[in-house]
Amino acid sequence: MEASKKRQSEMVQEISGTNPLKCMKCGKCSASCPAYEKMDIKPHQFVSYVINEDVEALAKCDSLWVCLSCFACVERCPRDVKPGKIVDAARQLAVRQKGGSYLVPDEIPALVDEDLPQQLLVSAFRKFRR
Amino acid sequence: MHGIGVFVCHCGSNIAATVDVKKVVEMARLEPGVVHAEEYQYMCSEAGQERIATAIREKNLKGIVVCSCSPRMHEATFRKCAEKAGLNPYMVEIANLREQCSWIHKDIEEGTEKAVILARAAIAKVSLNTSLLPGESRVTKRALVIGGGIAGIQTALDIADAGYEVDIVEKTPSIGGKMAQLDKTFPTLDCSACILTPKMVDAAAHERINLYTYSEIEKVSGFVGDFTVDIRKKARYVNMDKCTGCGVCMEKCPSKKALSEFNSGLNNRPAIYTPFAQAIPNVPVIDPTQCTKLKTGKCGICERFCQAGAIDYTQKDEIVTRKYGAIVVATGFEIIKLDNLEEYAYSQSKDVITSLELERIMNAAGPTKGHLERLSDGKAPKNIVFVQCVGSRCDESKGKPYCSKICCMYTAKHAMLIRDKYPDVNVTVFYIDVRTPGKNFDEFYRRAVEEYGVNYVKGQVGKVAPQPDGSLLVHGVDLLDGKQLKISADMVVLAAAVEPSPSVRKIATMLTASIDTNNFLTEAHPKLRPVESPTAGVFLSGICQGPKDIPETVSQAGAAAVKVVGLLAKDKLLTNPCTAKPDELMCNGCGSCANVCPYGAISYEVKEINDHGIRENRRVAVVNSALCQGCGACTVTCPSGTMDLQGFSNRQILAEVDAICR
Amino acid sequence: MSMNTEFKPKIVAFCCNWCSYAGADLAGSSRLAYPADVKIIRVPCSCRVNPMFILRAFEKGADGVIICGCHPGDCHYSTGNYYARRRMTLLFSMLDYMGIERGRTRVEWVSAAEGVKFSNTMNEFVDAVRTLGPNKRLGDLRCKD
Amino acid sequence: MKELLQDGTVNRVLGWKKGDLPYNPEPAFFKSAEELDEFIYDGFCGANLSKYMIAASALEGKTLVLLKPCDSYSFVQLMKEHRVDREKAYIIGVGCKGKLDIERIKAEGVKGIESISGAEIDGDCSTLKIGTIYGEKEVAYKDAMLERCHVCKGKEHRIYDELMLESADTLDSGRFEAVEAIENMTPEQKFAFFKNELSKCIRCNACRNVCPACSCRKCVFDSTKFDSAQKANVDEFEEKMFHIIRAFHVAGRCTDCGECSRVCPQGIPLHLFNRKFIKDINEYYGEYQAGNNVEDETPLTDFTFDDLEPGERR
Repeated sequence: MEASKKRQSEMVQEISGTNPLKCMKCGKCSASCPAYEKMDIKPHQFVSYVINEDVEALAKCDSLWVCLSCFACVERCPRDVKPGKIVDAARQLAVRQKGGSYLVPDEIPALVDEDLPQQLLVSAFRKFRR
Repeated sequence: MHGIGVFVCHCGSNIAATVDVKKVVEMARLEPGVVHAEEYQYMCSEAGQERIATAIREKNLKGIVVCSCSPRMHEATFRKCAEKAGLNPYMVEIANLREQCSWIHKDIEEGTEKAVILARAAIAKVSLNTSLLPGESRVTKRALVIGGGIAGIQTALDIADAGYEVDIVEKTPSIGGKMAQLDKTFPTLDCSACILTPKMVDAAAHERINLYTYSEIEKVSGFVGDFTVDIRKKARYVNMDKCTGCGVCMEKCPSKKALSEFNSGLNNRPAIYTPFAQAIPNVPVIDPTQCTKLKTGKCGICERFCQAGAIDYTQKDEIVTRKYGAIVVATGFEIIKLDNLEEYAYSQSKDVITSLELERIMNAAGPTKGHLERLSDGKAPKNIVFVQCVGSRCDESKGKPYCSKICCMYTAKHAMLIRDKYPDVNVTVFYIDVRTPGKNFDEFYRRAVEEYGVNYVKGQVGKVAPQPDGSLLVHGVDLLDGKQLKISADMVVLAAAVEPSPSVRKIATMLTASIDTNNFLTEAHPKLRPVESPTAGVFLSGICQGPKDIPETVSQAGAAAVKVVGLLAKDKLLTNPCTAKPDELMCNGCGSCANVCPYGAISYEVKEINDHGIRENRRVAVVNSALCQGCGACTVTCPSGTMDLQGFSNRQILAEVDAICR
Repeated sequence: MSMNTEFKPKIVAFCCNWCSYAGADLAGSSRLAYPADVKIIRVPCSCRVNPMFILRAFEKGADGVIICGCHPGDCHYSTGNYYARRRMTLLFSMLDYMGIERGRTRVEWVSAAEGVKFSNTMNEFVDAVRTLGPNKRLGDLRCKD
Repeated sequence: MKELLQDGTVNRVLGWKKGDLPYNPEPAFFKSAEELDEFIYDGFCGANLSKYMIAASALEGKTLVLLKPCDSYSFVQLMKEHRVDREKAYIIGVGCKGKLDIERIKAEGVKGIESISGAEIDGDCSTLKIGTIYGEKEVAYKDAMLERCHVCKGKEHRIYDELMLESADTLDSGRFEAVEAIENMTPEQKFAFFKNELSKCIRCNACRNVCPACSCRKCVFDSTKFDSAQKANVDEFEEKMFHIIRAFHVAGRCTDCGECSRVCPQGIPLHLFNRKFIKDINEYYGEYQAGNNVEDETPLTDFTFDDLEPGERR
C-alpha cells in the first residue's frame, strides 16, 4: 500500500517533469489561477499532495477537471515547479485508471464548433484524451 | 635521496578508521631512501610536531613526507615545523590521506592500498625536492579602492586613518553610490544623506585620500604588494582646478533631455551636470552623448556663462598609472532588469515602480519634491501594493536564485513611512516570508504591522493588470485565509532583486579574482576569510561579495580596511619560491615562453654562455622570480624543456606518475 | 563475474591546486565517494600538465588520465587553463587519430565549490575506463604482431 | 652567386652539391668560386636549407642561401623564433617545379640507375629519361614527385632578396585527404595503421635532425630533465612516444615542409602526424600557416575565451 502510494507520487513527478521540493510556497500559482474559486484543492496545494504521497486524493478532486490548463501558473512560477503540469499528470493517472469511455477521434470533427477558441480545444484534448 | 622520514597521522579516527596506518608505515619503510617512519594520533598537534622535529634532528633527515590531511590544510604547519627543526621548509611533501582517501573510501583494504600508493608518490617526489628559499618583494604603501559608495568610502577612511594613502576610483561623476539615492534608512529611519554626506566630505577632505571620480580601471598587472594599475580618467570637459561649482552652467544648458541617473530616470538633467546637489567633487561633467556643442560643434553656452573659464571641450580621456600594495573591490550593486517578469506590468504602467524609484519619489530632492504621487497623472495614490521577492529566490530562468536580503526591511520602512505621512493611504504588502534577522529588525517590522496598520498578506502576486481607468488590478492570494484577492491599487511597488554591478566581471578578470555564478566575488574562505579574495592582495567590501545592508557593509568595509592595513604595515613580503627556472645551456631563446606568461615575468637577454667549453653569445630567457607566480604555462610551451618549475619539476611530477602507476 | 567487474583500472588525475584539488578535498569532506582507482597528482595549474606526463602515465600502465582545472575564466593565473584547453584538445585529438580510445583521456573543469561534480566526474570516468578494459594500445604501438 | 662571393657581399654560399649518384645531391657550404663548380640545383635538390642558417647565423659575415618557395616558410618561422638572423642572410629565392623522390622512381620498377636526365630546373620537367644498366627507361616527372609537391603550398617566396628561375605549379591533390582517410577509419583500423608504420621506426633521428622546427639546442629526448635521456636503447617509452611528442612540440610551428617524410629511411609517412595537428588547428582555431609571417600569434601560445573543449567538434 505504502509502496503503491510512493509509486504514484513518483509517477506524477515523472510525467510532469517537476520537482515538488523546489516549491517555496509563495502562492503565485494560486494568485494567477483563473479557476481558483471553483477549485477544492488550490494550485499551491498540489505539491503538498505529491510530497505527502497522497496522489489518490489529488486524482479524486474536482480541481482536476476545473483546471483550464491555461498554464498561467506554469508560466509564472518563480521556482519552475509547474503546478499545472502536476495537475495534468494527476489527470493522466486518473484517466488511465478509468478505462476507455471516451470519444473516438473520428467523431470529433463533427462536434467541433467553429467559434471555439483553439486553446480550449487543445486544453480539452489534453484533459480528455486517453 | 637518502634520509627521508615518513610520518603517518591517524587524525583521530578520521584516517585510521579506513586506512591501516601501521601498514602504511611498514610499506613506507621499504621505499628507497626512507630511513624513518612512524605513526601518531595527531601529527599536527604540538606533540606530533615535536615528534617530527625530534626525528629530523636525531636522524638527520633530508626530507620528510607527512601522510595526513590535505596540504591545503596543514602544509604550512608542517613546513614551519620542519624549518624550526633546521630543515628547509620545501623539503616537506604531504600525502593527502584524509580528504582524498580515508573520507571517500569505506573499505579498509582498498583505503590502505591507496594510502600506500599516495605515500609512495609523495616519497618519490620528496626524494627529488631541492631546498628553496623564498624571495622578498616590496610593498607599495598605498591602497586602491574600486567603487566610491558607502563600502568604498568607509574602507578608504579606515585605511587612511591608519596612516596609509588611498585612492578611490569611482565610475560616476560623484562618490556616494546607492546610499546617496536613499531617503531614509532602516531600522532607525534616519535620513540617509544626513549620515552619508559627512562621510563623503571626510573622504574628500582627508589628506591621505585621493579621489578619481568619473574614472574606471583600465588595466591591472603585478601582484600582492606591487600592483600596477592604469586608471582611465574620462574626459569631464570641465577643468576641475578652475571650476568653482557655482552651477550656472547647469542652469543655462539648453539640452535638458537626458534622464537623471540619480533619480532613477524619473526626471531629466542637463547635458552638463552633477548627479546631485551634494555631489563630491562638486564639479559637473558634460555628457558627450547629450551636449550639442560636442555633437554638432554649435552651442557653447556653458563656456560663455562660466566665469571661471573652466569649460574645456577639447579635454580627452587620460590614463594615469599608479602603484598599489593592496586593492579593495567595492563595486556595489544594481537593481535587476524586470524583462523576465512581465506579469508585474513594470514596462506597461508608469505607476508600477521599483523600490529604488519610490525612494527617489519620497525624497525631498527627488522628482516630485518628496510628494507621494503617481507618475502617470500626478494624483495622490490611495491604495498602494508592495510586492516582495520580485526576481529574488527565483529559478535562474526568471531571476536570481538568492535572497536579496534587504527588501523585507526596506519595504517595511516604505510602508511605515507612507502610513505615517499619509494615514489615509491603504498599504498592502504581499510577502512570501518576512525575513528580519538583525538588531531591532523584527521589532521594526512588527511596528509596521501593529502601530502603522500595514496590511501584510502571505502570498505572491500573480499578475498586475493595468485598467482602462488608470488603476492597477493586482491579482494576489491570501494563502493563510485561502482566498484569492483582486485588489484595485493605484500604485504598485516592486521589491526588485539586487545584483552585483555588471562592471564587476571585467574588474574581477583584470584582478584574477574569482567570481561565482551570480557574479558575486568569491571570498577566500566563506567563514574564516570573508573579506579576502582568493587572489592575494585583493579584498572585498560591500555587496560585490554578497547581498548586505548598510550596517553590514560598513562593518565589512572596516574589516577589509584592517586586512589592507595589516598588509601595508609590512615592509617586505616573502614570495613563493616555486617559480619557473630556465636552464641557460638549453635555451633556444625562441620566445614562446614569454608569449604564454600571464605576468610578463620572462624576458630575453643576450648572454655569454659557456656550453661545455664553447663560449658564445646567445639569446636566452630570464625569469623575474618576483613577478613569476609559478603557474607553469611556460614549462609546457617550451619544446626543449629548458623551463622547469621549482617545487613541481618535470622529474618530480614524473616520479609521482611512476609511483602511482607502478 | 565478467572481466570488467574484476578489472581495477589505474587512473591518474592531474588537479590544479586552486580549484580542482580543492574540489577533490571538498568531495572528501562531504564524503562523496568515488573509486579508489583514482590517484590525484597536485599541480599548480592545468597548464603545468605536460603531454609527456600523460604519455608517461600511459607508458607506465595507467588505464586513464584525467586533467582537472579551474573553469575557463576562473583560472588563478588568469589564462593557464585556456592554454591547457588548446593543448589537450590537440593532444587528445591526436591520440584518437592514432586509434587510442578517446574514453581514456578527459579534461574537466571543476571549481573549488564543486565537490559533487568532482565525485560524479570521477565515477563516470572510472566507469568509462572500466568499460574499455586494460590499456594495451599505447604499449603495443611499436610491437609488430 | 660567384660575383657576390667574390665582391665580398657574402662570405659563403649555402646550396646543394653534386652527389656520388645522379639522384643524391647534398646540402653544402661553398666558400670560393672554385668550390661552386660542384654546385647543382635540379629536381633532386629537395633538402630544405633553412635549418642550416641557424649555424650560419653564428658565423662571420653574410651567407647566401638558396631557398625554394616552401623552404622560405621555414626561414620565416625560424626568424620568428629568433633562431636565424635576417641580417646575416642573403636570400635567393629559387623557382621550383616539384622535387623528386628516388623511392618513387624505384617503385616504378627502375633498377640499376646510371644516369637521369629531365630533372634539370631549366627544362620543362615533364619526363625523366633514366639510363640504367638494363637500358633507358622513362618515368613521368609528375609520378616521381615527392608527396609534398602534390599538395604544394604555392610557388611564392615568403622572403627573399633576389628571385631566380621559373616555377611550375605542381598542386594536384588535397592536402588533408590522407589525414581524412585515417580519421574515417575505425579505431581498430587507425591503430593497426599506425602500429604498422611506427613499428618500422629505428630511432635514427633523421626526422629530428632535418626538421627546421626541431631545432632545440638540446632535445628533451636527450635531456635529463624528463628522465628520458640515455635510455633510448633500454626504455621503449621514447620510441613509442617520440613521434607523438615530436609532432606536439612542432604543432603550430611546423610549416609542413615535408622533410621528415623525405628523409625517413624506413619510409614512414611522418607528415601525417604534423598534418593532423595542422588540420585540427585550422578547423578549431582558424586557418593558420606557420612561417607565413613573423607577426601571427602561434596557435598554441594563443587562445580565445570560447575555444572548443577537448573532444568537442565545430
